[in-house]
Amino acid sequence: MAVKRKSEFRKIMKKYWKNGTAVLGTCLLVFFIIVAVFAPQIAGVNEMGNNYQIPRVSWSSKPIAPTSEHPFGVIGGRDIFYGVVWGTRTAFRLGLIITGFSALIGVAIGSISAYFGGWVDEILMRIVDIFLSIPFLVAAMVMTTILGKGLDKVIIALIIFGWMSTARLIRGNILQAREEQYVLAAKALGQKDWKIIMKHILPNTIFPVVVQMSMRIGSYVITAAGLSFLGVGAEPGYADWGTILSYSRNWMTMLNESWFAIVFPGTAMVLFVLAWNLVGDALRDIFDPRMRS
Amino acid sequence: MPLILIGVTLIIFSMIWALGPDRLLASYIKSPEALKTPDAAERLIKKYGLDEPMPVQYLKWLGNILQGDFGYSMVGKKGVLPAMLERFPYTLELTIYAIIPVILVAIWLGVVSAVHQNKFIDQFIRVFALVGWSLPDFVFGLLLLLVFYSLLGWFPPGMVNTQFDLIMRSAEWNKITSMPTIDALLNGRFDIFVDALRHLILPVMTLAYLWWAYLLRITRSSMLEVLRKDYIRTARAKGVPENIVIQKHAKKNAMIPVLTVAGGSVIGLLGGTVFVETIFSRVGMGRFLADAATLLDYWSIIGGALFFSFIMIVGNLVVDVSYALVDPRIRLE
Amino acid sequence: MDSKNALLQVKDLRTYFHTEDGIVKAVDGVTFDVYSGETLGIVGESGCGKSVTSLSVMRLLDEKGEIAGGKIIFEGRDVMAIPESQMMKIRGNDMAMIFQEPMTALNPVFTVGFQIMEAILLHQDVNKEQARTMAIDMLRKVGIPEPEKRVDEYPHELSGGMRQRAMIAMALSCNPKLLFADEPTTALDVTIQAQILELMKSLQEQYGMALVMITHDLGVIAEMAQRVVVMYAGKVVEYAEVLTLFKKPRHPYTWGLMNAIPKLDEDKEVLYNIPGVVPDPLDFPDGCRFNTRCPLATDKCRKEEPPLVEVEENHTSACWYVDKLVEMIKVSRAGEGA
Amino acid sequence: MSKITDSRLLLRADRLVKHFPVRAGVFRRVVAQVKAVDDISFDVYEKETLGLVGESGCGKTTAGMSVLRLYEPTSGRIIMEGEDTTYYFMPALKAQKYIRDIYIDRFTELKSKGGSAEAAIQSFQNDFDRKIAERYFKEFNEDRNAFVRSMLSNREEKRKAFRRNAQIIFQDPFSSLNPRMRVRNIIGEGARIHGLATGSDVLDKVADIMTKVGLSKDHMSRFPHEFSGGQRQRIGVARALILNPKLIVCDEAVSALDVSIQAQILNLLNDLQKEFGLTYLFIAHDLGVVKHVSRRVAVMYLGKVAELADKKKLFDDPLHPYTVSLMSAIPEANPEKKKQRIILQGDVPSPINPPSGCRFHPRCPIAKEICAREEPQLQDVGGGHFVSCFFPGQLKR
Repeated sequence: MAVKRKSEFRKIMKKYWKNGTAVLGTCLLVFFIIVAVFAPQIAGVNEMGNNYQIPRVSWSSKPIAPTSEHPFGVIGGRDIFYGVVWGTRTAFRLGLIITGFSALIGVAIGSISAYFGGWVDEILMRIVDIFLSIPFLVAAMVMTTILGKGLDKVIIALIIFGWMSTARLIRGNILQAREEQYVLAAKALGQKDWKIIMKHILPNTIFPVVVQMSMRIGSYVITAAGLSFLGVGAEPGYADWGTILSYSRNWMTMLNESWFAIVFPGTAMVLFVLAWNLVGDALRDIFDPRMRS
Repeated sequence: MPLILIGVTLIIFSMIWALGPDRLLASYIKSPEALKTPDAAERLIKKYGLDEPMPVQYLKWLGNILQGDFGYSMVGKKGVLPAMLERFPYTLELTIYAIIPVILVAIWLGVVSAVHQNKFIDQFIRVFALVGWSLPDFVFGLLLLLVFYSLLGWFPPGMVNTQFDLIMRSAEWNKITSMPTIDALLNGRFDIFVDALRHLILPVMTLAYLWWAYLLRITRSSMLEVLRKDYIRTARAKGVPENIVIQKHAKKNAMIPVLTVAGGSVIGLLGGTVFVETIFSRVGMGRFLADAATLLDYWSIIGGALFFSFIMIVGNLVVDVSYALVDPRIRLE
Repeated sequence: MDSKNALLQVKDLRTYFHTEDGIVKAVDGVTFDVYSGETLGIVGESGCGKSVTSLSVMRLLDEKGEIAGGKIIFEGRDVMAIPESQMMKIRGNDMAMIFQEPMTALNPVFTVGFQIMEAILLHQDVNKEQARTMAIDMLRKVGIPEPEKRVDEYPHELSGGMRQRAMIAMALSCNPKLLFADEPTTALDVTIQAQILELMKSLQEQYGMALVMITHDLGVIAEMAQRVVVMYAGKVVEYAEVLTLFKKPRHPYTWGLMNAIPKLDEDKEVLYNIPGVVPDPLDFPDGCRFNTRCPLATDKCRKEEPPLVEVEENHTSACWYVDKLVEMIKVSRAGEGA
Repeated sequence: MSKITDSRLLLRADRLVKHFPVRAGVFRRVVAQVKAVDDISFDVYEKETLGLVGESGCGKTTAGMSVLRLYEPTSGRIIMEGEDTTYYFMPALKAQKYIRDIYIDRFTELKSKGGSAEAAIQSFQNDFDRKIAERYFKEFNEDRNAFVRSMLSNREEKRKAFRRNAQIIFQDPFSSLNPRMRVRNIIGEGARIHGLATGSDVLDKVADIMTKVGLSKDHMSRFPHEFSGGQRQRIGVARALILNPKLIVCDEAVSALDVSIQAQILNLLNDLQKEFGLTYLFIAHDLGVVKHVSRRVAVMYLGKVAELADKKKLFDDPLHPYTVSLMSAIPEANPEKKKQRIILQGDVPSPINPPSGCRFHPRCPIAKEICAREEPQLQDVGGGHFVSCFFPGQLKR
């Protein structure tokens, strides 16, 4: 019945742009990219050296409500506006590095598991089960507590405990794709095993991973910020949304005096995560064959 | 399952081991009883096998764990295990109060959303859920605290009022379950029960919000898939009213993936108590972990990790069993 | 036959689906009658609208589908005017349906017995125990061994053939006047198909319901039906009694279809094949919808749509060149005989 | 095995067995075996079509897949053009063991029984085994290692040659083509693998093949979903055909298609067979289709061959009660001929636990006590008409 219709790509794009939430997500994402790229122009630089260190503007730790000079206010002597703007870069860095590496590890382990099968598969999948049995946040907390403070430690901890779901996903997809007739046909043609994987299996299994990745960027940024909030993440004064939020822990009983230290970085974080989730959601609808007519 | 337990302890131990013998020794020495004796260092090195290869150390450590010796907790100022057991009921109480409304509301909304796919109500619920899913729990908690305590003064943080707290610490207070709301009822103090509930509202809302956003999404997509199935058409063809088609024929099938996917993840979200208890100054396992992390109290945090992992493993087992109860195709095996 | 006595009259039915790519006119002007106790066959290839026709009559279309025109009259009542609450009482009670895939048509989380009892409890004034007895009875009637045991089993514990029997038991549990069977044996093996067809025949004799047999298999049609509707691209192209249809097909599509099947009792080197493919339902050709594949097509066929006209008593066909076709059939049969 | 000698033997499946393990429990232990194909033998001659027919679960597809080594057979031999290809796709150690078990050990035993190498060679009835025995005794003077080495040499080339010669067409025109590849790559992939053409020559070859199977070569840059079911099946045919294979296994190649399209593809397969001298192993459940395309037909039931004969003999005079009932069960497109059917009772039993004796006996209308006890062998009842039944021809239509 499928006679020639519009090209698949154009159809997908049309569908994408017709989806209001997808457009909203894309716009938000573009906004954050602009903020990240032009951070020096928007918030200035730290003349003392490291740009990711929020410059001190006051030696008193008392919160200062927003003024024209410090539009988002000051907490712990640090300018929140500077922190939020430069924190965008930190968020992208965290999200992309963690997602990228954990997906890489996940794809590698999942593929090995599915390809070799047998006891290799059995052992790898048990390892996945074991890693999944430690709650993600708790595992990351233990890891960062032991490794010590610093953003790099957070990244390592989240990668170590973040690859499992990708591994499971890709393994399942490969096992499913391996039974497809076009894979058997390629085998019958005499195609080499690794070429079958590269040409026939991975192109048909990688999209769910892409969708999953885009959805996970948000949750990694949240977790990293959470660790900073608990004081086991980035160092104090680092341009990171979670770090700014963690200053409020000292003012917990009078948040009305430090509301700006929650509202501004919090809003940035919500919008950032929302952007990725919206995009991921739209991508999933598009790639999910069941959603197509 | 024993395999997984062993694996978990191995992973956690290898993290401890990464500390190196010096820092390990230093951390052991912090326990007050260790400090009483002069040859503490040698004794500890022997006890934990710090001068021996990793497998031996692991076995010694595991042996201690199995005997209930999780080390000394600086946060709890006592052994790690008793400190945790003392705090666990508070977390359990919070979780139970959060989980019941979550499951009911999330499944109900998920079904509504799926049945009215792409209608206004569906779009509304979806956006609501998506925002919920994007809202970090600690940000949401801080905002709630800001609005309902700092600005409006309605719901204070903590467990109970100071005066009630004193009563609860006193000798005549009967500690039966250690869960304030239940103990209050058992002690016949309705006023304390109400007060404890008042303190629970914000934490429960915070914990619940994230959960139900997640559950709702899974329910919705599972329901959408089921509604396309042939047997739904069969049910309609034999004249089953639409609401029974949805509530009975579709929902029971849709719950199968909800159980497997969501069951495990909800247990995983237990981690959320770390933030909730920290923000609302509640005593509990989550707060225990957070404080331990701040104080670099290794033994407390490792004990906490083991504790949470154990709960997660048991929880997954429960999910597997209930899965078989719902799906007759599994029961057969 | 007088269509006023018909149990079901379908007149110029049009069912459209509103998809993202445009309007799919799945059923576009379909007319037929079903009389009590008879079997009407609806035959055609995939996408011709035969299943949508039955779903339209039962009013079971999904939200994208819409009955855009025509009339459905069941027992003298206009089906489209019946409110949904009333329709529910008709479905399963007066009209029932069985589907192609016995694997997916039964709900996996309920026992077979529960699913049959549900239909009985909905439409008959009996209590649960009576319903259970009736369900067991029904299972016995459809030839399921040990019905007392099977009634408490789940669908996955039954074989494909047994599941289809259970479906039939469910459909017939309320003694409907009209039963739609949508490709009921397509997913089954030949020997099981023979069992099911035999069962349906004997049950029809026993219960006297009218049966609408929807299939792509001319063999099943020849076996089961008394009268046949041939559909192509959402339209009825020929409508006749079964013997007449097979002996004297009067539409080039029917004739092509009959010659395209390899038969057990003849040996042909080359099969007749209808060239080309079924047209895109979003973009049906003007005029006769078969003109793109018809050996007799002329400009007239490409411009004007042929009406369904009576070529002899109780035999209608929608073709401009019935006489040419008759000539062609004569020549080709003579060729085969030589 | 067969007495048809007018054309050369192309493929012999010799006592082919394929069992699938059923695993369960924590340690994925094998708890049962699905005996999908359980000791079947058949020959396929050059330029003929052998039909393999049976109901679902009878093992016909597994047999086809095992012949092509898309499934590794559990045991048995697959001989193609006079070469034992069985060990081509085995891991090296397994292949060595295979050669030792199947050839060297057997030869040694025959020699000690017959007294001399010559006697051992002569004890073989078929040319094929005799030829290998001669090589072993004469060329290699019973040097085991040299013999194994020689057999195992050039396995990569042997594998490639086998893949080129034996191709497959699948049932499902939707899942048999990679949705993310253009048609020119789908069809051209084989030519590239086997170096039949390079660079732009591949496209010329693809265009040529596409025309031959009735596709427009202008469509070679399209993706599979832009074609109809019948056209996609033509793409599948072209993918196999570009290698110029000798044998094509057609696995339910027309079952998923509408009647009118099915006729188109059947005619195409027929034309191509004549033009390229192809040999088909045609697997289908539809007796009418199988009868139309085949020269000889094998009827399978529950992992066994029930009957195998020339098409005319099989359809005019079926001897196995299963064949008779199968033919009787098919509804014919002729309302005047309402025949009395033989309706088999019950379902096909599970291949995990097949019935004892004759596997058909629980459903057989003429089963006797011996049928449950003993397993009938596939025997020639005359003129290459094989049947495995104790009472052949006793069930009449």
